[in-house]
Amino acid sequence: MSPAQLRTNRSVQWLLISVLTAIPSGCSGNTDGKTDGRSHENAAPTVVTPFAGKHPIKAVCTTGMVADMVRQIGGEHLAVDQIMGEGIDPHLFKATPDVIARIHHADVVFFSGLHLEGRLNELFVDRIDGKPTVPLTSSIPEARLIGDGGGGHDPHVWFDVALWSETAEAVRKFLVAFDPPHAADYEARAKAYRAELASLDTYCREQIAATPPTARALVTAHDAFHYFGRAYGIEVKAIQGVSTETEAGVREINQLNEFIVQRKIKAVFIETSVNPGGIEALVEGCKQRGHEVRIGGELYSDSMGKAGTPEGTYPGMVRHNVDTIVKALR
Amino acid sequence: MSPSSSPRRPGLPVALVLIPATLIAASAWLLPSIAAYTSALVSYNTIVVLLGTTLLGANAGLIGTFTVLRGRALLGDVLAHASLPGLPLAVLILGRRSFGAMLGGAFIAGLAGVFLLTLVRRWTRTKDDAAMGIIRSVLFGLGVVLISFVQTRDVDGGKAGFDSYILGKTAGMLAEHVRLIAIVSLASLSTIVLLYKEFQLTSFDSGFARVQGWPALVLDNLQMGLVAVTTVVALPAVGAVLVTALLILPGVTMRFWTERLRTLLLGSAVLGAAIGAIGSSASATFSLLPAGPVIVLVGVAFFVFSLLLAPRRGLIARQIAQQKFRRDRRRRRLLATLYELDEADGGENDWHGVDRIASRHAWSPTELFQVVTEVELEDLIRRRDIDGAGQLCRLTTAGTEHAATIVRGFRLRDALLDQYPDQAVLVAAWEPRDFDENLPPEQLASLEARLRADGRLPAVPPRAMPPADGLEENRR
Amino acid sequence: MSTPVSSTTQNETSGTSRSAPPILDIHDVTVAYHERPVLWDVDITLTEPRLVGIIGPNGAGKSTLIKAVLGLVPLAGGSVSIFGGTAHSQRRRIGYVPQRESVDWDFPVSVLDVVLMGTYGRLGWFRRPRADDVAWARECLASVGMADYADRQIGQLSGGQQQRTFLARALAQRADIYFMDEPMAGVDAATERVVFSLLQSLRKEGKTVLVVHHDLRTVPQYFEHLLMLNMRLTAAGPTDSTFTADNLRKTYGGRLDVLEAAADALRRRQKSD
Amino acid sequence: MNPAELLGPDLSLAFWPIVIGAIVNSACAMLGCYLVLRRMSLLGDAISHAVLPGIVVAFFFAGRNAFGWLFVGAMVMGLLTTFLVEALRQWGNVPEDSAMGVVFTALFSIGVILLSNWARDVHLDVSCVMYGDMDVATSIMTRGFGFEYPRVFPRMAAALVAVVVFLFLFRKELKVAAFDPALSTSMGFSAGLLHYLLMGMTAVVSVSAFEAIGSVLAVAMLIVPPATAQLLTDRLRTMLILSALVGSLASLLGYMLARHFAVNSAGMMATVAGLIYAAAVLFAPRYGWLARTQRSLALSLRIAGEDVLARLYRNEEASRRQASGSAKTGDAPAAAESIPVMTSPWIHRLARSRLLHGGEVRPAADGGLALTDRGRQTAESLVRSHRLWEAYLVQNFQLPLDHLHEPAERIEHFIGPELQQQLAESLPKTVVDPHGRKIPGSIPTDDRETEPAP
Repeated sequence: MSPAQLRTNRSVQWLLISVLTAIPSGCSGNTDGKTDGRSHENAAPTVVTPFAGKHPIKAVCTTGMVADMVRQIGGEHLAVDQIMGEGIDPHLFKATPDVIARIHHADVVFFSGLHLEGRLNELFVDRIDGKPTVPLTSSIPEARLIGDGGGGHDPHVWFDVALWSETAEAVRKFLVAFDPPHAADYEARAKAYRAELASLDTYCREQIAATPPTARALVTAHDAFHYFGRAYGIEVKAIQGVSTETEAGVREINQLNEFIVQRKIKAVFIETSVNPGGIEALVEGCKQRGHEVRIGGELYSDSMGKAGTPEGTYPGMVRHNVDTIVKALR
Repeated sequence: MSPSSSPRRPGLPVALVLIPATLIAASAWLLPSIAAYTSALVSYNTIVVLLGTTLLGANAGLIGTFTVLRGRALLGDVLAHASLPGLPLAVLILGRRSFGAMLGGAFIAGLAGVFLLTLVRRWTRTKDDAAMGIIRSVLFGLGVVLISFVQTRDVDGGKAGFDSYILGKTAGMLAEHVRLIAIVSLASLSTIVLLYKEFQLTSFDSGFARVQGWPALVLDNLQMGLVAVTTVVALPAVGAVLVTALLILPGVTMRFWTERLRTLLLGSAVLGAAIGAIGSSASATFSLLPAGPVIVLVGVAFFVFSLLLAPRRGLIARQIAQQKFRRDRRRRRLLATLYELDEADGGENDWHGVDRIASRHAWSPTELFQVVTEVELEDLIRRRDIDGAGQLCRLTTAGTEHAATIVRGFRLRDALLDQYPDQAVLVAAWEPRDFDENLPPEQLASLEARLRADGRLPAVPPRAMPPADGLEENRR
Repeated sequence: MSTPVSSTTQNETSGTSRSAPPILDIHDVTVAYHERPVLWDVDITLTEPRLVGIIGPNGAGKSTLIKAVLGLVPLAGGSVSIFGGTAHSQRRRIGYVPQRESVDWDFPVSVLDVVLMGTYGRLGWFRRPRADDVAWARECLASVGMADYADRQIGQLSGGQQQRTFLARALAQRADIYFMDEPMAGVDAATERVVFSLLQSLRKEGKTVLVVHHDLRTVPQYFEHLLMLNMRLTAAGPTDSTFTADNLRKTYGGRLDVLEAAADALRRRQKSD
Repeated sequence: MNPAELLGPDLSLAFWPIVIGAIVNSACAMLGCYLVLRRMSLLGDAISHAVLPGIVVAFFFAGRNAFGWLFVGAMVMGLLTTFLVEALRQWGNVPEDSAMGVVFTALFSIGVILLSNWARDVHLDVSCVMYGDMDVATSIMTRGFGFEYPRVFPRMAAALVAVVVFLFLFRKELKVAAFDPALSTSMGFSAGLLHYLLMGMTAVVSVSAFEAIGSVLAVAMLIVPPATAQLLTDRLRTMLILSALVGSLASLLGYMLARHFAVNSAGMMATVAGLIYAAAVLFAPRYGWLARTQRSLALSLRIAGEDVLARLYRNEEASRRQASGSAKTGDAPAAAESIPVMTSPWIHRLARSRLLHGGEVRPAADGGLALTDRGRQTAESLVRSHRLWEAYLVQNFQLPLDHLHEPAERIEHFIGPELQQQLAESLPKTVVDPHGRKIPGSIPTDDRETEPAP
């Protein structure tokens, strides 16, 4: 390899490297070229072509909460197919070919939005085959969302029942436009379900209010209950951040111990679908300081209970969570 | 570095190591009382994490040393990934998610990984690192498949987040974890103390070991088994990354400081414990410092410190040694040249131009200045500036004697190489006075006779043996 | 094509009764790596202690033969018996000097540690070397002229010194039969002299030593018995009758350089006796 | 128009995952060959951990959906990892795997600390942001140049092209650098630069592969196909091609199985790659376990058969001699002992039936066997080799008579016609073997393929 040849090779080398680095940064997740006139990433489709296929409409829903909402409003006109079953954490959901097939063949996809479903979110937002996809959280005014100090919104909206009932509006509006013949049905069912959620909201507010104010604090492993705390006036503390990669320091555990012992909080809580992540350590820590705190029970955070059980429905799940918390903290 | 092997009373080293270790491990059971006693100063959780990471650090440091020496440093990471399929399998078999079952599943999958690794090493030509890579990625892939399979089955107690479920967070360590780690630490410590010579031999020269009748493969598997046990037990407590780090960092770091396996093992255990202790206490004092990662970074800090500053094997020490070697060579060259110039002028000392010498040896001005000042300080030469540019220098009487021995050494070496060319390897690194010590007397006499015959043997007074050159230590 | 040759000349066997098992009996040994035969039908029997040189061109299977005898390499056929038993059963009486490249010389052990490894065979499980083992190891080190290097890390030694360390380790094994894989390859003259004198003293103590050797010039001077190997045993027997130009040609084929070296060795031998 | 539609409704969904899988797998598999050869197989694993800090930093400066920046952040970390590992290896002479371990645990820990400090309340799930999932990534479609294709397709195709061009352009230098870095430096180009280029390329391709198919599969593809190819060939060029083939096969089989069992396809592809490796271990043509046992079985069968033929020939010869009154007892009956491979009774029964089937023997009146003409011809050439070899031994090695038979018995199976020819030429005038028996003169046109003399 004579030096001359080496030089040419070297120039080729730099050409190669630059080509390779240029490619990735070129195309990022853009939303242009969408057919349904979506303004920004989490917006609902504004241009909806009425459904012409055979009823019931095949509707794919991601999480249990979304599926429950769509079932309540869609009724028998929709065949709901829930891809994230009971106890599955949307962040760590492992897609499979048949899930993709179900999404592909569905007439409409309802998903929670605000990046709760991870990469699937991109799949729904960037669809180009004309099939409508409806992010439920699109109907919630941005002002009422928590977060976006730069890192995006907290997607766990369903912990605030009033806020979550707003999403019924997104479903209703879409279904009325998508399936005009049954518009009246959808209007009626939406109104009834929102009423039920309103009464559920007051129920939660009353129950939480009944707990002793000093001990009114919800301590969990993951920081997913902000909406719950804000909605029902209960202080929310967590050991580590939202994402499973974050990790707590020993000092945070000690501070939480201090908090629990001083405020005499009687119970801390673990979540069904995620790693206990240090909650047991808190219990042991407090016990050593003479303060008996116990695990108040398992809360449903990112997923609902087993289908067919009361906790398998959204109201059932919320009621379970509230009752567990109130019973443990009283 | 370590004192020469002291008379070996077998009992002493074993006792020295086992007794304190049992005390530390026993403390895992005394946790409640310790906490009660010290709860005023430090919180219970801090003590748990402190004790847990110290024990784990010591244990991982100890067995990690062998994996580092055997070129299997990433075995911990490989086994951590290989144990993933054990989790969903345990839940599938049991029907519900239970922590104990998952730990058992992970353990069996880890051991299966070790078994497959030995199989691949024995029956195929795939090298160790590729074999580990295959086990890691195929078993991890299988784990992901099983997890996505379990997702569709109705298993109560939640089904997702397996991979995060087994990967514990150090700050959330429980007394139960510490007890588990203590048991494993004691087991591996006593294995290594008992089988020290067996592990030393099989790691160093497995062919020789097999000829002596030792089951090299069994001992090898035992070593890997210890790593598997430690990894799987530590996973729920601290997670895969911290285990991998604690298996590698102490061993690699201590390797900079010692040349003895015994000191290396002891040092790695102590360093591992120290890393764990410092890391967890740092996480306890400063805010938002996750325990696991902090411990890793403390370990890395030790590593970087040793990489740079360790004597002899450290980067800087080696640079200094090289510089010193080059400087000494220049010093000897200068004295020898001055001596030979005097010899050419009929033997008495007179002034010689410094630049001529420099150009003869192609030294840069700074190198020249450095060596001339150094030699002048040793009162071996005198320097005089002449009004024009340049300087003259002359050997002092002490300088002449010193130079004589150096030149004699050079010439003896040249004579020796003429007669026995194949001696070159050994003789190349000899210092001038080595010829007197190491050469058989009759050979020395014949060489001197030959030099005296053509008048090139410098007259060296017996007492003027030059101070031992600094390079005694690493003479190759 | 095996030519079973007993090293004892005809008259010797008639003298001693054949009660004692042969020191080394290699019968029909065949070794193949991935279908490439490396050793084919080698038959060697040693009944008397001998200083045996194993010579042959590169790739002739010299060190494979030793590894096969010691059980480090699987046999495709044939059998080996040392002092009548298997290599494993006789392991206490077998000394082994492997090739230098087979070891990582950056391993954190001192010269004394390496020599001590020779005593591990007799120590058995768990027991640590005791004071007398250390003394014996130091004695072995002294006999190879490495006494004052005992505490030095093995990476800091020259090639010759490393070889002497391996030699001292084999001595420490207190064996009756030694297998040495090119102990004199790439070492300085002083080390070669030490190795040779060691072989002589071992032979005087009635030990058997098999040495893989490559330098034909020193063959007649060093060894009393020869095995000439080129995938099969081309010749075997006392050096005087075996180290012939004809055998060498058969073993090394037509390669000139080797024959030159052999020729001048022959000339030197004729000059001396 | 989406090319997948051509396959019809149900297969259309399978088209892109398999195609993209094949593309990315082969890119990683080909690069992986050099990693495996340079004993740095676990570099992919190290990079998959080390990219975390890059992503966290990029995330906070560029926000969520500026995906390109997250990719650049990850790639910078990948390159930094390879550089640090190399630096530790050269200047700190730390062994490669320890260096990788130290570097990736350190970088990952820095990532977690940053994440835990900045991102306590932010919803950034690294595992889904960076490590894409095969099934999802390949179904995010976009439209361009008139037809629809997954968004990752152009990037992955470019990566594959870059890898192929790079490996082709530097095939000589890479080959030398992989096997003998010292030699390559002496040949005028610095192995160091090439090594960094290779590592840099690996970092870039693996990071882009993480995003497309997830780190699980990418890391597997950097190791398993190359290791499989290494079992099947010794030449680097074929190893590269085979490795890419194994990668693509894993993609195809893996996806089909994943579809069938409704499991994650990336994980299944990695598992299938493992199974292909296991299959290679068992069935590889040269080094495979099965091939070895099969070959030694065939060898012993042939030898047993030829021994039978030789014995029959000698019996005929003896009976002919008795008839002509000059019986000679020298030729001891051929011992059944054959080359020490697999000698057992069922081998002989099998061999005998093969001979019968092959028409070289026919059942004789007394229940035994008798030579057919073809059998006699083979036997004759066999005995000829035997006796020629014995003559050769006597001429060259002055061996006592009783030492001749056994070695010749073994060698006869391996003497092909040319060697027989040479033997005959080297023994011009001998027509009778050392035992005085006639060497069958005619050199049959032997159909046995030439057997390499041992």
